[in-house]
Amino acid sequence: MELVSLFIGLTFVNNVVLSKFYAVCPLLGVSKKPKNALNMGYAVTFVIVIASIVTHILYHFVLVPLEITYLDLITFILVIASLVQFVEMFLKKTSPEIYKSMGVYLPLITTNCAVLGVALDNISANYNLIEATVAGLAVSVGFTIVIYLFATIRERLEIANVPESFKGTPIALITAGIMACALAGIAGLV
Amino acid sequence: MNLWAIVWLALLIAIFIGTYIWNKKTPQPEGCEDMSECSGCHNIACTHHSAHHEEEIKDEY
Amino acid sequence: MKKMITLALFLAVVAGLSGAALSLVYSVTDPIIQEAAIASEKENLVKIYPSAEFKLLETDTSEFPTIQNVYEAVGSGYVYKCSVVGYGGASTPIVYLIALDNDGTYKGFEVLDCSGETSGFGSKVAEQPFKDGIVGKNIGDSVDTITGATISSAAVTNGIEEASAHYEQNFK
Amino acid sequence: MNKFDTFKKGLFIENPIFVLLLGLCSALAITTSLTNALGMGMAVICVLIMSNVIISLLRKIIPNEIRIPVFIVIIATLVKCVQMLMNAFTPALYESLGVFIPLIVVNCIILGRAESFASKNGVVDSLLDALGMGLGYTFAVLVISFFRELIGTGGLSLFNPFDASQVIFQVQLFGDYSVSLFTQPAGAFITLGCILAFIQCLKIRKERKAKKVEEK
Repeated sequence: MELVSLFIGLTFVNNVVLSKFYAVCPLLGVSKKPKNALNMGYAVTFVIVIASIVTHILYHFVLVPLEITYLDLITFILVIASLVQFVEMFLKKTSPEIYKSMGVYLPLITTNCAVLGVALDNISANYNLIEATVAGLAVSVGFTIVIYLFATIRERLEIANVPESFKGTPIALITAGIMACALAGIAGLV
Repeated sequence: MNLWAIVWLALLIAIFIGTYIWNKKTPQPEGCEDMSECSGCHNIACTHHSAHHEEEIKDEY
Repeated sequence: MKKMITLALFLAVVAGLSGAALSLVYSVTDPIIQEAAIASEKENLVKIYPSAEFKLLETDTSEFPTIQNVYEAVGSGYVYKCSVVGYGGASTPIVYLIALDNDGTYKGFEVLDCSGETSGFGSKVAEQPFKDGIVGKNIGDSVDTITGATISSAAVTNGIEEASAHYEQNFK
Repeated sequence: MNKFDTFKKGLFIENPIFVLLLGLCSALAITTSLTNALGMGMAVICVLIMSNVIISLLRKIIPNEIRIPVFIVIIATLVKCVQMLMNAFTPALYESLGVFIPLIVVNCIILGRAESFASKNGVVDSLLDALGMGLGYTFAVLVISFFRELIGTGGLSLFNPFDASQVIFQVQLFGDYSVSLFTQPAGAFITLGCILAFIQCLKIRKERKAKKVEEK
């Protein structure tokens, strides 16, 4: 039961983008068309779930026994970066059409704060392996939902008559702020 | 000075550089060259960033 | 082939340098961080082991969610800092220290924060009668709950059981 | 490009947050109070200067293909060192910044400056560029947290990042009219949005004036 509350907690209540600010750069930079945003969501989901499993295992079975836990940051960033490179190479080789839709966003994920943020949070909240995977999944589902909604809103913003100086990023930030207000409303859920 | 630290780091960096080069070597599938949609952001690490294109052209000549 | 050798060589140099830098800074800063971590808990730990010197252990407690950190009183025993969800809900957990001695008894029990509990009932976990029901017992014995505050005291006893399970697993 | 130009560029013309829109994740998250902003700014400046200097020193030695991986390793090492030092010497600040110190690694500013500037220029230029960018980041973060703290809590307070007890200045203006939304995440988005809009408005007005001058 508390896995479900963990899932709801991370997907909606403290959503990774709107209340922990983990992945604001991709939110503003890339989400113009909803279909692309969804593809990016899948790519990020795939990488975050694998990354949170691998980082959890490495931390508890390599870093703690060898007492080199001060290498946690560099291990995580290298694992995530090599995972991204591997997934991109794997997609290039096996399925070009998935690469065509998702491939654009894979290199972006290396500098995506959400992936590293989740890995570090799993360790600091000392989840066990199942909770870490559920947390990874919850964060990425939350990320995908927010980025998809954001893309649909931004599509309409293009045709709305926004004041001259608010065009582009400022209005996107204001919309994200209003979305964050809406999300803060359900803070007491968990 | 923990020796394991250096061994573990060397292993990790080797894996990362290995996959990085391996990924650079695999050619793009045919219909995917024009990743034009991602032009706006200044994220240097993203291999679609302009910095990487010049470098590719330099490598070829 | 020559390219591979230069890459491998360069890689070894980078790994060596960054590993050396990191372990150097770690060896400089770790004692200070340990000292600071202990200092914040020191005045409570001293109540249980007045004369002991304490160390914050870095052990894998992901199987035991209530254990926050584990202190070792060098030579005499181990002190677990646990945080359990009592009657007051998850936002105000009950935080307490439970000390397990090397000779297999509960050496001490200090409640650090039970502000979330209803005063007069849940807050009884911090009073002397409940504490006497714990200190001196052998590890693993059942601790009886307080009438009228079963949720809070059951949560505390559950945390104590997890601490003793961790103790048996790692330090027995 | 004389030396002062590279320094000045980082501050205003190419301000990392307001113009290049880099490193927004940390900028929005830690700007709840001036002390956090100052502390984070100092951390970013330290990492940026060290990484730019080291990378520009090594730029001729690093083989070209593995440029980015080596940069990531260098920056991760530096950030972990800074994190450990902060944890040891400025514990209060370390607690309040929390997970966002390790996240400096993925902060696009550092890798961006390393790749686009430090790997192509000399040590002194890179140092100046790092200083300019770092100060630009700190300036931007301080501005955001100034507004957020003023509107959010109705007062301004700055503590010495090195020991939290020592108050540099504390002023309470309109305590009971504060809009607490601005200390919450939603306020961060809105504040940054308005600041960017203000800058864009200035730019548009300048262009319009320039166009008018051409017509005359």
